[in-house]
Amino acid sequence: MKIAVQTDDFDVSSELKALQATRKDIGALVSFVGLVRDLNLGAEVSQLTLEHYPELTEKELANIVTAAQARWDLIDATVIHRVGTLNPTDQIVLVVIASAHRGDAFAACEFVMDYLKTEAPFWKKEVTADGERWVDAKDSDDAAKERWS
Amino acid sequence: MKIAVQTDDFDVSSELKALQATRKDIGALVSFVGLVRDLNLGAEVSQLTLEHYPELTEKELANIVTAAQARWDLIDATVIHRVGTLNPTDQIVLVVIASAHRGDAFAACEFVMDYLKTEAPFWKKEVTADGERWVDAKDSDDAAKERWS
Amino acid sequence: MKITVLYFARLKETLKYSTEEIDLTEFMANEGIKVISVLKLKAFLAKRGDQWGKMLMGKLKVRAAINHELVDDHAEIHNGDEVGFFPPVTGG
Amino acid sequence: MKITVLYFARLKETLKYSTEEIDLTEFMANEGIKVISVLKLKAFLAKRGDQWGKMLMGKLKVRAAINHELVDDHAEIHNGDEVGFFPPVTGG
Repeated sequence: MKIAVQTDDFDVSSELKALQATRKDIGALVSFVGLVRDLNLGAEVSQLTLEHYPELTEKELANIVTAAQARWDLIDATVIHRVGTLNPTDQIVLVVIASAHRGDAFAACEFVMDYLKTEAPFWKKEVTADGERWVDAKDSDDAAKERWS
Repeated sequence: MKIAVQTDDFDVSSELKALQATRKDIGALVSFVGLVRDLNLGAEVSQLTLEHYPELTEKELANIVTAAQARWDLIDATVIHRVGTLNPTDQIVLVVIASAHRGDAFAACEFVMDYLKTEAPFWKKEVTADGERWVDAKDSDDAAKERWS
Repeated sequence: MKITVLYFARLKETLKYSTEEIDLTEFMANEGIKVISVLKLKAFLAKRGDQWGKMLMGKLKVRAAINHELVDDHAEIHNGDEVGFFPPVTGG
Repeated sequence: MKITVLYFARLKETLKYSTEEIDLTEFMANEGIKVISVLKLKAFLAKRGDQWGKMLMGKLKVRAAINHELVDDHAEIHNGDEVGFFPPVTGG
Protein backbone atom coordinates (compact mmCIF):
# COMPACT_ATOMS: atom_id res chain seq x y z
CA MET A 1 0.00 0.00 0.00
CA LYS A 2 1.29 3.45 -0.90
CA ILE A 3 -0.28 6.47 0.76
CA ALA A 4 1.09 9.93 0.07
CA VAL A 5 0.00 13.48 0.81
CA GLN A 6 2.13 15.90 -1.15
CA THR A 7 2.29 19.28 -2.85
CA ASP A 8 3.98 17.79 -5.93
CA ASP A 9 2.05 16.57 -8.93
CA PHE A 10 1.96 12.84 -9.71
CA ASP A 11 2.30 10.81 -12.89
CA VAL A 12 -0.37 8.15 -13.31
CA SER A 13 1.69 5.86 -15.57
CA SER A 14 4.60 5.85 -13.11
CA GLU A 15 2.28 4.98 -10.25
CA LEU A 16 0.71 2.14 -12.25
CA LYS A 17 4.14 0.77 -13.13
CA ALA A 18 5.29 0.98 -9.50
CA LEU A 19 2.25 -1.03 -8.41
CA GLN A 20 2.95 -3.64 -11.07
CA ALA A 21 6.67 -3.89 -10.41
CA THR A 22 6.60 -6.91 -8.12
CA ARG A 23 3.45 -8.74 -9.18
CA LYS A 24 2.53 -10.75 -12.25
CA ASP A 25 -0.96 -11.73 -11.14
CA ILE A 26 -2.61 -8.33 -11.55
CA GLY A 27 -5.39 -8.51 -14.15
CA ALA A 28 -7.12 -5.20 -13.44
CA LEU A 29 -5.95 -1.72 -12.52
CA VAL A 30 -8.73 0.75 -11.83
CA SER A 31 -7.67 4.36 -11.34
CA PHE A 32 -9.47 7.49 -10.30
CA VAL A 33 -7.96 10.90 -10.97
CA GLY A 34 -9.72 13.94 -9.52
CA LEU A 35 -9.13 17.25 -11.27
CA VAL A 36 -9.75 20.90 -10.39
CA ARG A 37 -12.74 22.08 -12.43
CA ASP A 38 -12.92 25.64 -13.71
CA LEU A 39 -16.51 25.91 -12.53
CA ASN A 40 -18.13 25.03 -9.20
CA LEU A 41 -21.68 25.88 -8.11
CA GLY A 42 -22.01 28.32 -10.97
CA ALA A 43 -18.90 30.35 -10.24
CA GLU A 44 -15.65 30.37 -12.15
CA VAL A 45 -12.82 29.01 -10.06
CA SER A 46 -9.41 30.53 -10.72
CA GLN A 47 -7.55 28.77 -7.94
CA LEU A 48 -7.96 26.22 -5.18
CA THR A 49 -6.12 25.80 -1.90
CA LEU A 50 -6.14 22.45 -0.14
CA GLU A 51 -5.54 22.33 3.58
CA HIS A 52 -5.26 19.14 5.63
CA TYR A 53 -4.60 17.75 9.11
CA PRO A 54 -1.15 16.30 8.51
CA GLU A 55 -0.86 13.60 11.19
CA LEU A 56 -4.42 12.43 10.65
CA THR A 57 -4.61 12.42 6.86
CA GLU A 58 -2.28 9.59 5.91
CA LYS A 59 -3.54 7.51 8.81
CA GLU A 60 -7.15 7.96 7.74
CA LEU A 61 -6.37 7.21 4.09
CA ALA A 62 -4.63 4.01 5.17
CA ASN A 63 -7.67 3.08 7.28
CA ILE A 64 -9.91 3.50 4.25
CA VAL A 65 -7.70 1.32 2.04
CA THR A 66 -7.49 -1.30 4.80
CA ALA A 67 -11.28 -1.38 4.98
CA ALA A 68 -11.42 -1.89 1.20
CA GLN A 69 -8.87 -4.70 1.42
CA ALA A 70 -10.99 -6.43 4.05
CA ARG A 71 -14.03 -6.22 1.81
CA TRP A 72 -12.64 -7.14 -1.62
CA ASP A 73 -9.89 -9.34 -2.99
CA LEU A 74 -7.20 -6.77 -3.74
CA ILE A 75 -3.53 -7.09 -4.59
CA ASP A 76 -2.34 -3.57 -3.86
CA ALA A 77 -3.42 0.07 -3.79
CA THR A 78 -2.02 3.57 -4.15
CA VAL A 79 -3.56 6.78 -2.85
CA ILE A 80 -1.95 10.16 -3.52
CA HIS A 81 -3.62 13.40 -2.46
CA ARG A 82 -2.17 16.81 -3.17
CA VAL A 83 -2.31 19.79 -0.84
CA GLY A 84 -1.42 23.45 -1.32
CA THR A 85 -2.39 25.71 -4.19
CA LEU A 86 -3.85 24.21 -7.36
CA ASN A 87 -5.25 25.59 -10.60
CA PRO A 88 -8.07 24.42 -12.90
CA THR A 89 -7.20 21.16 -14.71
CA ASP A 90 -4.57 20.30 -12.05
CA GLN A 91 -4.65 16.78 -10.67
CA ILE A 92 -5.85 16.65 -7.03
CA VAL A 93 -6.11 13.00 -6.12
CA LEU A 94 -5.16 9.57 -7.44
CA VAL A 95 -6.57 6.25 -6.27
CA VAL A 96 -5.33 3.09 -7.97
CA ILE A 97 -6.57 -0.38 -7.07
CA ALA A 98 -4.80 -3.49 -8.35
CA SER A 99 -6.69 -6.77 -8.35
CA ALA A 100 -6.82 -10.07 -10.19
CA HIS A 101 -10.30 -9.25 -11.49
CA ARG A 102 -12.02 -6.04 -12.53
CA GLY A 103 -15.16 -6.31 -10.37
CA ASP A 104 -13.19 -6.08 -7.13
CA ALA A 105 -11.00 -3.27 -8.46
CA PHE A 106 -13.92 -1.12 -9.63
CA ALA A 107 -15.87 -1.52 -6.39
CA ALA A 108 -12.85 -0.90 -4.16
CA CYS A 109 -11.74 2.19 -6.09
CA GLU A 110 -15.19 3.78 -5.86
CA PHE A 111 -15.44 2.80 -2.16
CA VAL A 112 -12.08 4.44 -1.40
CA MET A 113 -13.13 7.63 -3.20
CA ASP A 114 -16.52 7.75 -1.46
CA TYR A 115 -14.86 7.39 1.95
CA LEU A 116 -12.00 9.73 1.11
CA LYS A 117 -14.55 12.40 0.18
CA THR A 118 -16.35 12.12 3.51
CA GLU A 119 -13.70 10.94 6.01
CA ALA A 120 -10.25 12.16 5.01
CA PRO A 121 -9.40 15.53 6.61
CA PHE A 122 -8.87 17.75 3.57
CA TRP A 123 -10.54 21.10 3.01
CA LYS A 124 -10.84 23.07 -0.20
CA LYS A 125 -10.91 26.84 -0.46
CA GLU A 126 -11.77 28.30 -3.83
CA VAL A 127 -10.78 31.62 -5.33
CA THR A 128 -13.57 33.04 -7.51
CA ALA A 129 -14.32 36.49 -8.93
CA ASP A 130 -16.27 37.18 -5.69
CA GLY A 131 -13.28 36.35 -3.52
CA GLU A 132 -12.30 33.32 -1.50
CA ARG A 133 -14.76 30.76 -0.15
CA TRP A 134 -14.51 27.48 1.71
CA VAL A 135 -16.13 24.67 -0.24
CA ASP A 136 -19.15 23.17 1.54
CA ALA A 137 -19.43 19.44 2.04
CA LYS A 138 -22.03 17.86 -0.26
CA ASP A 139 -24.96 15.72 0.86
CA SER A 140 -24.48 13.67 -2.32
CA ASP A 141 -21.07 12.59 -1.01
CA ASP A 142 -22.61 11.40 2.25
CA ALA A 143 -25.23 9.54 0.24
CA ALA A 144 -22.52 7.93 -1.91
CA LYS A 145 -20.76 6.67 1.23
CA GLU A 146 -23.99 5.36 2.75
CA ARG A 147 -24.41 2.95 -0.17
CA TRP A 148 -21.56 0.86 1.21
CA SER A 149 -22.99 0.35 4.69
CA MET B 1 -14.22 9.86 -28.43
CA LYS B 2 -11.02 8.00 -29.25
CA ILE B 3 -11.22 4.35 -30.25
CA ALA B 4 -8.08 2.49 -31.25
CA VAL B 5 -7.16 -1.11 -31.93
CA GLN B 6 -3.42 -1.45 -32.19
CA THR B 7 -0.41 -3.72 -31.68
CA ASP B 8 1.56 -0.93 -29.97
CA ASP B 9 1.54 -0.39 -26.23
CA PHE B 10 -0.13 2.71 -24.79
CA ASP B 11 0.83 5.19 -22.09
CA VAL B 12 -1.96 5.92 -19.61
CA SER B 13 -0.71 9.38 -18.60
CA SER B 14 -0.48 10.50 -22.24
CA GLU B 15 -4.01 9.30 -22.90
CA LEU B 16 -5.33 11.13 -19.82
CA LYS B 17 -3.58 14.32 -20.90
CA ALA B 18 -4.96 14.03 -24.43
CA LEU B 19 -8.49 13.71 -23.05
CA GLN B 20 -7.96 16.76 -20.86
CA ALA B 21 -6.33 18.91 -23.51
CA THR B 22 -9.42 20.80 -24.61
CA ARG B 23 -11.65 20.72 -21.53
CA LYS B 24 -11.47 22.47 -18.18
CA ASP B 25 -14.70 21.06 -16.76
CA ILE B 26 -13.52 17.50 -16.18
CA GLY B 27 -13.68 16.64 -12.49
CA ALA B 28 -13.25 12.88 -12.70
CA LEU B 29 -11.18 10.54 -14.83
CA VAL B 30 -11.81 6.86 -14.23
CA SER B 31 -9.47 4.46 -16.01
CA PHE B 32 -9.37 0.73 -16.41
CA VAL B 33 -6.20 -1.02 -17.50
CA GLY B 34 -6.39 -4.75 -18.21
CA LEU B 35 -3.15 -6.71 -17.93
CA VAL B 36 -1.98 -10.18 -19.00
CA ARG B 37 -1.83 -12.35 -15.88
CA ASP B 38 0.82 -15.06 -15.54
CA LEU B 39 -1.80 -17.55 -14.38
CA ASN B 40 -5.20 -18.44 -15.82
CA LEU B 41 -7.42 -21.35 -14.74
CA GLY B 42 -4.54 -22.91 -12.84
CA ALA B 43 -2.05 -22.92 -15.71
CA GLU B 44 0.96 -20.70 -16.14
CA VAL B 45 0.59 -18.47 -19.16
CA SER B 46 3.81 -17.64 -20.98
CA GLN B 47 2.25 -15.77 -23.89
CA LEU B 48 -1.07 -14.53 -25.24
CA THR B 49 -2.20 -13.85 -28.80
CA LEU B 50 -5.13 -11.54 -29.44
CA GLU B 51 -7.07 -11.90 -32.66
CA HIS B 52 -9.92 -9.62 -33.74
CA TYR B 53 -12.39 -8.88 -36.55
CA PRO B 54 -10.85 -5.65 -37.82
CA GLU B 55 -13.81 -3.90 -39.48
CA LEU B 56 -16.17 -4.84 -36.69
CA THR B 57 -14.02 -4.14 -33.64
CA GLU B 58 -13.70 -0.38 -33.70
CA LYS B 59 -17.32 -0.02 -34.74
CA GLU B 60 -18.51 -2.19 -31.87
CA LEU B 61 -16.29 -0.36 -29.35
CA ALA B 62 -17.73 2.95 -30.56
CA ASN B 63 -21.26 1.54 -30.18
CA ILE B 64 -20.51 0.59 -26.58
CA VAL B 65 -19.13 4.04 -25.74
CA THR B 66 -22.12 5.68 -27.43
CA ALA B 67 -24.46 3.57 -25.29
CA ALA B 68 -22.58 4.71 -22.18
CA GLN B 69 -22.81 8.35 -23.27
CA ALA B 70 -26.57 8.00 -23.68
CA ARG B 71 -26.87 6.59 -20.18
CA TRP B 72 -24.56 8.85 -18.16
CA ASP B 73 -23.37 12.42 -18.27
CA LEU B 74 -19.93 12.03 -19.83
CA ILE B 75 -17.50 14.52 -21.29
CA ASP B 76 -15.28 12.22 -23.31
CA ALA B 77 -13.90 8.69 -23.50
CA THR B 78 -10.92 6.74 -24.79
CA VAL B 79 -10.79 3.03 -25.55
CA ILE B 80 -7.58 1.36 -26.70
CA HIS B 81 -7.35 -2.39 -27.22
CA ARG B 82 -4.19 -4.16 -28.24
CA VAL B 83 -3.99 -7.12 -30.62
CA GLY B 84 -1.13 -9.44 -31.54
CA THR B 85 1.28 -11.20 -29.22
CA LEU B 86 1.48 -10.15 -25.57
CA ASN B 87 3.37 -11.37 -22.50
CA PRO B 88 2.46 -11.51 -18.79
CA THR B 89 2.22 -8.03 -17.22
CA ASP B 90 1.67 -6.43 -20.66
CA GLN B 91 -1.18 -3.96 -20.95
CA ILE B 92 -4.10 -5.30 -23.03
CA VAL B 93 -6.84 -2.70 -22.81
CA LEU B 94 -7.43 0.85 -21.63
CA VAL B 95 -10.79 2.49 -21.00
CA VAL B 96 -10.83 6.08 -19.75
CA ILE B 97 -14.02 7.97 -18.98
CA ALA B 98 -13.97 11.72 -18.38
CA SER B 99 -16.89 13.30 -16.57
CA ALA B 100 -17.72 16.26 -14.36
CA HIS B 101 -18.49 13.92 -11.45
CA ARG B 102 -17.09 10.60 -10.30
CA GLY B 103 -20.32 8.62 -10.05
CA ASP B 104 -20.98 8.83 -13.79
CA ALA B 105 -17.35 8.09 -14.65
CA PHE B 106 -17.15 4.98 -12.46
CA ALA B 107 -20.43 3.53 -13.72
CA ALA B 108 -19.67 4.25 -17.38
CA CYS B 109 -16.15 2.80 -17.20
CA GLU B 110 -17.39 -0.44 -15.66
CA PHE B 111 -20.27 -0.57 -18.17
CA VAL B 112 -17.89 -0.18 -21.11
CA MET B 113 -15.62 -2.94 -19.76
CA ASP B 114 -18.54 -5.30 -19.12
CA TYR B 115 -19.83 -4.81 -22.68
CA LEU B 116 -16.36 -4.90 -24.22
CA LYS B 117 -15.78 -8.28 -22.54
CA THR B 118 -18.97 -9.76 -24.00
CA GLU B 119 -19.59 -7.87 -27.26
CA ALA B 120 -16.33 -6.70 -28.82
CA PRO B 121 -14.91 -9.25 -31.28
CA PHE B 122 -11.54 -10.09 -29.70
CA TRP B 123 -10.30 -13.60 -28.98
CA LYS B 124 -7.45 -14.68 -26.74
CA LYS B 125 -5.24 -17.69 -27.29
CA GLU B 126 -2.90 -18.62 -24.47
CA VAL B 127 0.41 -20.44 -24.61
CA THR B 128 0.89 -22.66 -21.55
CA ALA B 129 3.23 -25.56 -20.74
CA ASP B 130 0.57 -27.88 -22.23
CA GLY B 131 0.53 -26.00 -25.53
CA GLU B 132 -1.78 -23.44 -27.04
CA ARG B 133 -5.44 -23.05 -26.09
CA TRP B 134 -8.24 -20.67 -26.98
CA VAL B 135 -9.59 -18.91 -23.90
CA ASP B 136 -13.21 -19.77 -23.16
CA ALA B 137 -15.76 -17.04 -22.58
CA LYS B 138 -16.78 -16.75 -18.92
CA ASP B 139 -20.32 -16.92 -17.60
CA SER B 140 -19.31 -14.34 -14.99
CA ASP B 141 -18.73 -11.83 -17.80
CA ASP B 142 -22.22 -12.42 -19.16
CA ALA B 143 -23.59 -11.97 -15.64
CA ALA B 144 -21.64 -8.71 -15.26
CA LYS B 145 -23.18 -7.38 -18.46
CA GLU B 146 -26.69 -8.46 -17.44
CA ARG B 147 -26.53 -6.15 -14.41
CA TRP B 148 -26.89 -3.17 -16.73
CA SER B 149 -30.07 -4.30 -18.48
CA MET C 1 -26.63 -15.02 -54.86
CA LYS C 2 -23.00 -14.74 -53.85
CA ILE C 3 -21.71 -13.86 -50.40
CA THR C 4 -18.38 -13.73 -48.58
CA VAL C 5 -18.04 -15.68 -45.35
CA LEU C 6 -15.34 -15.03 -42.75
CA TYR C 7 -14.38 -17.30 -39.85
CA PHE C 8 -12.53 -16.24 -36.73
CA ALA C 9 -10.51 -17.66 -33.85
CA ARG C 10 -11.41 -21.25 -32.93
CA LEU C 11 -13.70 -21.55 -35.97
CA LYS C 12 -11.00 -20.44 -38.38
CA GLU C 13 -8.52 -22.85 -36.88
CA THR C 14 -10.82 -25.87 -36.76
CA LEU C 15 -12.48 -25.33 -40.15
CA LYS C 16 -9.20 -24.31 -41.72
CA TYR C 17 -10.90 -21.45 -43.51
CA SER C 18 -10.49 -17.76 -42.82
CA THR C 19 -12.59 -16.55 -45.73
CA GLU C 20 -14.48 -17.96 -48.69
CA GLU C 21 -16.85 -16.88 -51.45
CA ILE C 22 -20.06 -18.90 -51.52
CA ASP C 23 -22.63 -19.08 -54.30
CA LEU C 24 -25.97 -19.92 -52.72
CA THR C 25 -28.05 -19.76 -55.92
CA GLU C 26 -28.39 -23.52 -56.35
CA PHE C 27 -28.99 -24.22 -52.66
CA MET C 28 -31.70 -21.58 -52.45
CA ALA C 29 -33.38 -22.86 -55.64
CA ASN C 30 -33.35 -26.43 -54.28
CA GLU C 31 -34.77 -25.27 -50.96
CA GLY C 32 -37.33 -23.12 -52.74
CA ILE C 33 -36.38 -20.02 -50.71
CA LYS C 34 -35.91 -16.45 -51.89
CA VAL C 35 -34.23 -15.12 -48.75
CA ILE C 36 -31.71 -16.82 -46.52
CA SER C 37 -31.27 -16.29 -42.80
CA VAL C 38 -28.09 -16.64 -40.74
CA LEU C 39 -29.50 -19.85 -39.26
CA LYS C 40 -30.19 -21.28 -42.74
CA LEU C 41 -26.64 -20.43 -43.83
CA LYS C 42 -25.30 -22.20 -40.72
CA ALA C 43 -27.37 -25.27 -41.62
CA PHE C 44 -26.01 -25.14 -45.19
CA LEU C 45 -22.43 -25.01 -43.93
CA ALA C 46 -23.03 -27.65 -41.25
CA LYS C 47 -23.82 -30.19 -43.99
CA ARG C 48 -20.21 -30.07 -45.15
CA GLY C 49 -19.31 -32.59 -42.49
CA ASP C 50 -18.36 -33.36 -38.95
CA GLN C 51 -16.31 -30.34 -37.84
CA TRP C 52 -18.62 -27.94 -39.67
CA GLY C 53 -21.70 -29.23 -37.89
CA LYS C 54 -19.93 -29.32 -34.56
CA MET C 55 -18.59 -25.79 -34.89
CA LEU C 56 -21.63 -24.06 -36.37
CA MET C 57 -24.58 -25.98 -34.93
CA GLY C 58 -23.00 -27.47 -31.79
CA LYS C 59 -22.80 -26.23 -28.24
CA LEU C 60 -20.36 -23.42 -29.11
CA LYS C 61 -22.55 -20.34 -29.20
CA VAL C 62 -21.46 -19.05 -32.60
CA ARG C 63 -22.21 -15.40 -33.21
CA ALA C 64 -22.60 -13.70 -36.55
CA ALA C 65 -22.16 -10.29 -38.12
CA ILE C 66 -23.50 -9.09 -41.46
CA ASN C 67 -21.52 -6.28 -43.06
CA HIS C 68 -19.89 -5.56 -39.68
CA GLU C 69 -23.08 -5.38 -37.67
CA LEU C 70 -23.75 -7.95 -34.95
CA VAL C 71 -26.90 -9.90 -35.84
CA ASP C 72 -28.87 -12.85 -34.52
CA ASP C 73 -29.83 -16.11 -36.25
CA HIS C 74 -32.96 -14.61 -37.80
CA ALA C 75 -31.17 -11.85 -39.72
CA GLU C 76 -31.48 -11.98 -43.51
CA ILE C 77 -28.47 -12.21 -45.77
CA HIS C 78 -28.46 -10.44 -49.13
CA ASN C 79 -26.43 -10.71 -52.32
CA GLY C 80 -22.91 -9.36 -51.85
CA ASP C 81 -23.04 -9.39 -48.04
CA GLU C 82 -20.07 -10.18 -45.85
CA VAL C 83 -21.03 -12.65 -43.14
CA GLY C 84 -18.63 -13.23 -40.24
CA PHE C 85 -18.90 -16.21 -37.90
CA PHE C 86 -17.09 -16.29 -34.57
CA PRO C 87 -17.10 -17.91 -31.14
CA PRO C 88 -17.99 -16.03 -27.94
CA VAL C 89 -15.59 -13.13 -27.50
CA THR C 90 -12.79 -13.11 -24.91
CA GLY C 91 -11.13 -9.71 -25.18
CA GLY C 92 -10.45 -7.11 -22.53
CA MET D 1 -5.38 18.54 33.09
CA LYS D 2 -3.72 20.11 30.06
CA ILE D 3 -4.53 19.41 26.45
CA THR D 4 -3.61 20.78 23.03
CA VAL D 5 -6.43 21.86 20.72
CA LEU D 6 -6.06 22.30 16.97
CA TYR D 7 -8.50 24.06 14.62
CA PHE D 8 -8.70 23.58 10.88
CA ALA D 9 -10.04 25.26 7.75
CA ARG D 10 -13.13 27.44 8.35
CA LEU D 11 -12.80 27.01 12.11
CA LYS D 12 -9.20 28.14 12.15
CA GLU D 13 -10.01 31.16 10.02
CA THR D 14 -13.11 32.26 11.93
CA LEU D 15 -11.74 31.60 15.43
CA LYS D 16 -8.33 32.97 14.46
CA TYR D 17 -6.65 30.10 16.27
CA SER D 18 -4.78 27.23 14.71
CA THR D 19 -3.55 25.70 17.96
CA GLU D 20 -3.65 26.37 21.68
CA GLU D 21 -2.78 24.77 24.99
CA ILE D 22 -5.72 24.61 27.38
CA ASP D 23 -5.64 23.89 31.13
CA LEU D 24 -8.98 22.34 32.06
CA THR D 25 -8.21 21.74 35.75
CA GLU D 26 -10.25 24.64 37.09
CA PHE D 27 -13.18 24.07 34.69
CA MET D 28 -13.39 20.40 35.62
CA ALA D 29 -13.18 21.14 39.34
CA ASN D 30 -15.96 23.74 39.04
CA GLU D 31 -18.11 21.32 37.08
CA GLY D 32 -17.32 18.54 39.51
CA ILE D 33 -16.23 16.18 36.72
CA LYS D 34 -13.24 13.83 36.60
CA VAL D 35 -13.42 13.04 32.87
CA ILE D 36 -14.25 15.34 30.01
CA SER D 37 -15.91 14.38 26.75
CA VAL D 38 -15.51 16.02 23.35
CA LEU D 39 -19.00 17.49 23.72
CA LYS D 40 -18.11 18.98 27.11
CA LEU D 41 -14.96 20.51 25.66
CA LYS D 42 -17.01 22.01 22.83
CA ALA D 43 -19.40 23.52 25.42
CA PHE D 44 -16.44 24.92 27.34
CA LEU D 45 -15.04 26.56 24.21
CA ALA D 46 -18.47 27.76 23.04
CA LYS D 47 -18.71 29.94 26.18
CA ARG D 48 -15.86 32.10 24.91
CA GLY D 49 -18.33 34.07 22.81
CA ASP D 50 -20.33 34.47 19.68
CA GLN D 51 -18.12 32.96 16.98
CA TRP D 52 -17.01 30.14 19.27
CA GLY D 53 -20.56 29.07 19.99
CA LYS D 54 -21.58 29.42 16.37
CA MET D 55 -18.64 27.43 15.10
CA LEU D 56 -18.53 24.64 17.67
CA MET D 57 -22.16 24.22 18.72
CA GLY D 58 -23.96 25.63 15.66
CA LYS D 59 -25.25 24.05 12.51
CA LEU D 60 -21.78 23.32 11.16
CA LYS D 61 -21.25 19.64 11.90
CA VAL D 62 -17.86 19.96 13.59
CA ARG D 63 -15.91 16.74 13.74
CA ALA D 64 -13.19 15.85 16.21
CA ALA D 65 -10.09 13.71 16.42
CA ILE D 66 -8.19 12.70 19.57
CA ASN D 67 -4.54 11.89 19.04
CA HIS D 68 -5.20 11.52 15.30
CA GLU D 69 -8.12 9.14 15.59
CA LEU D 70 -11.56 10.28 14.43
CA VAL D 71 -13.94 10.26 17.40
CA ASP D 72 -17.52 11.24 18.17
CA ASP D 73 -18.88 13.66 20.79
CA HIS D 74 -18.91 11.03 23.53
CA ALA D 75 -15.19 10.23 23.35
CA GLU D 76 -13.20 10.97 26.51
CA ILE D 77 -10.24 13.32 26.52
CA HIS D 78 -7.25 12.60 28.74
CA ASN D 79 -4.35 14.63 30.06
CA GLY D 80 -1.85 15.44 27.33
CA ASP D 81 -4.20 14.59 24.45
CA GLU D 82 -4.21 16.42 21.16
CA VAL D 83 -7.76 17.30 20.14
CA GLY D 84 -8.43 18.48 16.60
CA PHE D 85 -11.67 20.22 15.57
CA PHE D 86 -12.63 20.60 11.94
CA PRO D 87 -15.61 21.18 9.64
CA PRO D 88 -16.97 18.50 7.29
CA VAL D 89 -14.21 17.44 4.92
CA THR D 90 -14.12 18.44 1.25
CA GLY D 91 -11.10 16.71 -0.27
CA GLY D 92 -10.83 14.44 -3.29
